Amino acid sequence: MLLSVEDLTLEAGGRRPILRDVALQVRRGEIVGLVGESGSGKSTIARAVLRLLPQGARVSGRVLVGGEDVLTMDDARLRALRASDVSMIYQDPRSSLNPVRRIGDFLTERMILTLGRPAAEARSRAAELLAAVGMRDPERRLRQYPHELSGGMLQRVVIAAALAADPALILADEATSALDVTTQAETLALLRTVQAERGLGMLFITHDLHLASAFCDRVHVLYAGTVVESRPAADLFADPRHPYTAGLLGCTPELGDPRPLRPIPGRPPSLDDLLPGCPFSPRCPHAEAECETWAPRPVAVEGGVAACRLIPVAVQERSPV
Amino acid sequence: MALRVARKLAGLVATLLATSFIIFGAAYAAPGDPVTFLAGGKENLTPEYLAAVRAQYHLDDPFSVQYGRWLWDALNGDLGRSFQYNDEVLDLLAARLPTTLGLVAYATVLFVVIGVALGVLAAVRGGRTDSTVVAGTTFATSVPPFVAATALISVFGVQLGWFPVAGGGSFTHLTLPAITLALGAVAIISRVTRQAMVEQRELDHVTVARASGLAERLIVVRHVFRGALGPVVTMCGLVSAGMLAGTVTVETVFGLSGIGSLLVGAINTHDFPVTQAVLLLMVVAYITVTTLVELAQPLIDPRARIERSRA
Amino acid sequence: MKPDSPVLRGEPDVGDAPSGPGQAPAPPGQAPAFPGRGRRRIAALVGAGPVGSRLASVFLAVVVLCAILAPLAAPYRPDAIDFAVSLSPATPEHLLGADQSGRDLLSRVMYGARTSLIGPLVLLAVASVVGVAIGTLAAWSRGWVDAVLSRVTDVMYAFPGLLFVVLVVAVFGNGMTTAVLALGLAYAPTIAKYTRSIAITECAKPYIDAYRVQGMGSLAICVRHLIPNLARSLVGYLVVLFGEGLMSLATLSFLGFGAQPPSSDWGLMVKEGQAAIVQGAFLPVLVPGAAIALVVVSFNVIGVRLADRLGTRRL
Amino acid sequence: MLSVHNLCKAFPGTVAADAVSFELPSGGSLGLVGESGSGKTTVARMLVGLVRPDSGTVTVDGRVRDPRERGRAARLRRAREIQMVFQDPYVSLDPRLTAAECLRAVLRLHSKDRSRVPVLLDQVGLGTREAGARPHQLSGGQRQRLAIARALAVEPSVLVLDEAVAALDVSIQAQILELLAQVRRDSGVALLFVSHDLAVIRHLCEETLVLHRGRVVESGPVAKVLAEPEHPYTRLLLGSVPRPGWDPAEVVRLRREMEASEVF
Repeated sequence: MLLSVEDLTLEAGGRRPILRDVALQVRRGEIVGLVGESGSGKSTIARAVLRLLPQGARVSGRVLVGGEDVLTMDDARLRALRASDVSMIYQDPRSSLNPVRRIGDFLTERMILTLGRPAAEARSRAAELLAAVGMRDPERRLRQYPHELSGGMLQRVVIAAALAADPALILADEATSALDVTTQAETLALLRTVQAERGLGMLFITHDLHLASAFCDRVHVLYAGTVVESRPAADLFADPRHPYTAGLLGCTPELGDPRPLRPIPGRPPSLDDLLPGCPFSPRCPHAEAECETWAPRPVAVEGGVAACRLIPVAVQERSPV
Repeated sequence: MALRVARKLAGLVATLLATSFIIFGAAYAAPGDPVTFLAGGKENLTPEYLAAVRAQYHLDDPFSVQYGRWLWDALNGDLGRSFQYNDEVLDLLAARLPTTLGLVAYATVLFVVIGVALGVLAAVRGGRTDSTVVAGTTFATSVPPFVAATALISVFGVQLGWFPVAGGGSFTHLTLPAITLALGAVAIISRVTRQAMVEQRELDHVTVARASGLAERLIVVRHVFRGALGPVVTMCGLVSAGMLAGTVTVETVFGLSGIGSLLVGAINTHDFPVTQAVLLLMVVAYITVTTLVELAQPLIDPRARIERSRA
Repeated sequence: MKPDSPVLRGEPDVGDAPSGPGQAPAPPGQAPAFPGRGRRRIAALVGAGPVGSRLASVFLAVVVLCAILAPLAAPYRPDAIDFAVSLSPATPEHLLGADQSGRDLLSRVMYGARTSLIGPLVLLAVASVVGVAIGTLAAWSRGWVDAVLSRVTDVMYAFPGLLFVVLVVAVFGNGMTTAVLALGLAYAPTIAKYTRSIAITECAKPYIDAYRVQGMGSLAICVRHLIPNLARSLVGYLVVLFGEGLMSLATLSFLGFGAQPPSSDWGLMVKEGQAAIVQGAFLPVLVPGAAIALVVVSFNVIGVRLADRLGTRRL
Repeated sequence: MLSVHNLCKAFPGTVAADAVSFELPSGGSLGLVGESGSGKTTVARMLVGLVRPDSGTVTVDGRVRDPRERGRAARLRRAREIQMVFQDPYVSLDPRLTAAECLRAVLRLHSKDRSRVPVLLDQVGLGTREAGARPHQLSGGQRQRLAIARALAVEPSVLVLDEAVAALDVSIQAQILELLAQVRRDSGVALLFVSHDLAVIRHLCEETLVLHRGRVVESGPVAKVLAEPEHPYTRLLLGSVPRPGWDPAEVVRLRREMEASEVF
């Protein structure tokens, strides 16, 4: 198992935890999607994998990368992990690069300064990487500044940098959301190519359920810091089991014949909304009184788990306490 | 690039012309006849004597002619004669400039080194160090130079006797004035440095660098401080440019004979040629320094290169 | 004391803060706070924290009261000469001592608060009316109006610090009125520049566009909506400028260009007290000097606090 | 009836609109699709008069909109012709005004009955609790509702929505889309919906217009354009929308196809 997040709970000031008992796994060669609306905590999970935690955060649970717990390792090991095992790709490529440094500096910085490679070798490797992500004239690109490149180009540079240290795991945090649709598709094609060629594990974070189900092998749906459903992408899309997943699909417009949208009432909960029971119960069309006190826990469904009290299997399995 | 510099220079010349016009026009518009000052308040001034003085100083010409002549002479290095000292203004300036320049240079070194160091320290260390620096600089900006100067004189000059109280020329003579001059500047620079670094630290690309395993020390040097360099250099330039005007107070308090004290004296004795010359000199110096700083910006921030050429 | 691990410091992410479609910016009021309780305690003591600014407000209130009530509360007339107590140290009769002429320093400082506070007030009133008008006009019209106004402000800027005032004083003669008005004009470009920069940011926000789309006239948008929305930032800035203005006026008086004897303006008091230092008497300088410094510190502390609260930046 | 004829606008270095023409019947709905740099926002801003076109005309109900026509009456009349809802509800509302004050200001400006405030709020699904709230106390969806109410207060003939749901969460986006459809049914206002999202346009609009680098490359009924796209760019755009079994590599091929077609 490449990445294994176990019972990750993270609190930082708000009335409810940012993450509650999150569990997810990423295997080698697998793309795992993480879908949620704003405030669901999806970016926090990715950052937790690199131990980039919000200030004053209280964390429990484990985040294992290659079997080692990121949350407890010493600083030197953590730096080594960040430098060579895990790479992150962020939403906005323009703010990911230092505007006053050249593309070449950005690409070689990690190789020279943290991995200790000779400068010349790092530079030729950087050029190779740029060529690998489909950029023409890499030598010239190395000398350019970020503002001289378009957003799509920059995201390619960021992907090249992510590959610089031959990582095993890539965290893509809304990596294509800031791009135009056509650029997004091309960037995704590139991501999938490099992922498949190198057998990388990838945690793909997005707010777009359609995108996740089209691009990922498995998808976790996150709501208010809780994983509400976790299934293979195709299953999730064809037959959502959690009311929130169904709601998301029901309210997303599609290209085909227009069907009436069924908006989810209310709004995504903020960190100050106290949610003692199932977090989705206030917006759930099927909610019953008991849902408001039922602490969500994963219930086995076809191909994965869903955290809903009303799933029939769950009702049967529940022990009469 | 060349076009940018040319345009910049044109703007510079325009600003200089405008300021020289104000400086000259102000003296011209001053109430009272300069002749009475020129004549030194003598009794029983004969009309012939007044006419002679007028002719000598070309006071009967129209304003534009007077301004044109003054400007032309100034460009040729002739700043006129002082009413008060009856010397060439240029000689007066030449004699006093070294003191002032020494003072400004001394103070600049002090405030750049100490100010940047304090700012970096506050931003990097945080906690107690930070709050101490912030509190100290808040206080330092609140003490007017003449009060600070008086305090320094009474403590280090009179009480401890470490430094000479008045007079000028030597390095030790300049120490207390330079400290006074640098005090407020240190506060400004350290604040700007701290603020810029704190802002840079919040930027995404710093997190990206951190997430790529770069050591914290390298992040501070390569990203945080490098990013903060632009505002810091700009501010250092502006402050040191403004410092020439600050010498007016400091030189007066410490009794240094530089161009600042020359200006105060000239104003109090209605010595217009000297007033005009010193003001012009200060404005020229200010504009030159600020322009240099602005031209240096693209070297620090590559984005400025295209933004400027578009503008 | 071990500082917070750098890794854990300064991550602004609460929830999924930085994202595009479907994501909301963090609500205002969640300014990134600095970690460390020690820092906050010290900051509170020395001035950056709320306790400091409260202390500063109380102090300023006392100073203003002193200025208003000076004729009732001051133990002596400010110009009552008594050579018998020349350079007296602090005594029960003269709580803060007396100057060379034996004038009571406490009384002089209390009376001096009047000129020293009203001066900057008038100055700022002049400067902010001119500056805000010019700055808003430049930001609103852009184009050649902006270019011309910016050039004019640049020229004014080229007279650094006090030079413009010095020039005006050189022309129109010494005196508090001249100094205040001249300094007011000298500050106008600074305020104009600041107003312009924040007004440009504000004008770029679509709610201003929305008013235009609704058919509202430019003047109405500027006066009724744009400037009120700038007010918060401007006030914080003006509070700090008040301190600076007070210092500049005191400096002018000190140089002999501002208030003239027998005024008990604080700057003038320092000038007159200077000679006493050589005789070993510090009170004539210390009292007005400290008064200036404390008042200015108070304004700065409040200004910094306001700026922190409103999230505005100084230029 | 909105009629746009030959709108052109060039900015230094780019052409934002190149002879853009279209018509929107009263009570109709038109979707303007394009990516960043396609000029769709510029077109929207030219319609409401925030950007002055280099050439071309905008006509509403037979009357040409002339931004040079000054004076209060002309301004207000233009406002009643076309209103606009902006992309980001976090900055498109005056932070100083409560929801009710915001609407009252518009009604006063247009000398309309101020007692309509609760009606307008109700129309967009806001209650009395929200009426007294300032923008920062409202959620993103509520702000966008208020922005819509503000535009409707003027009772315009045409409502331009510039990426009006792009900044919202998916579940909120659906609510706003439903609201817009309902508003159109109830008030008969024509909608011009500017978006990068084909699916949203498919849902809300009858007609569509595809913009690419300032040019209209394709137009027609939404269902037809999406089902049988003729221009290679429309095909590329359609191919880029993620769906089950989608292969992003296909998009690269479509892009090449489009670039090839552009050569000729």
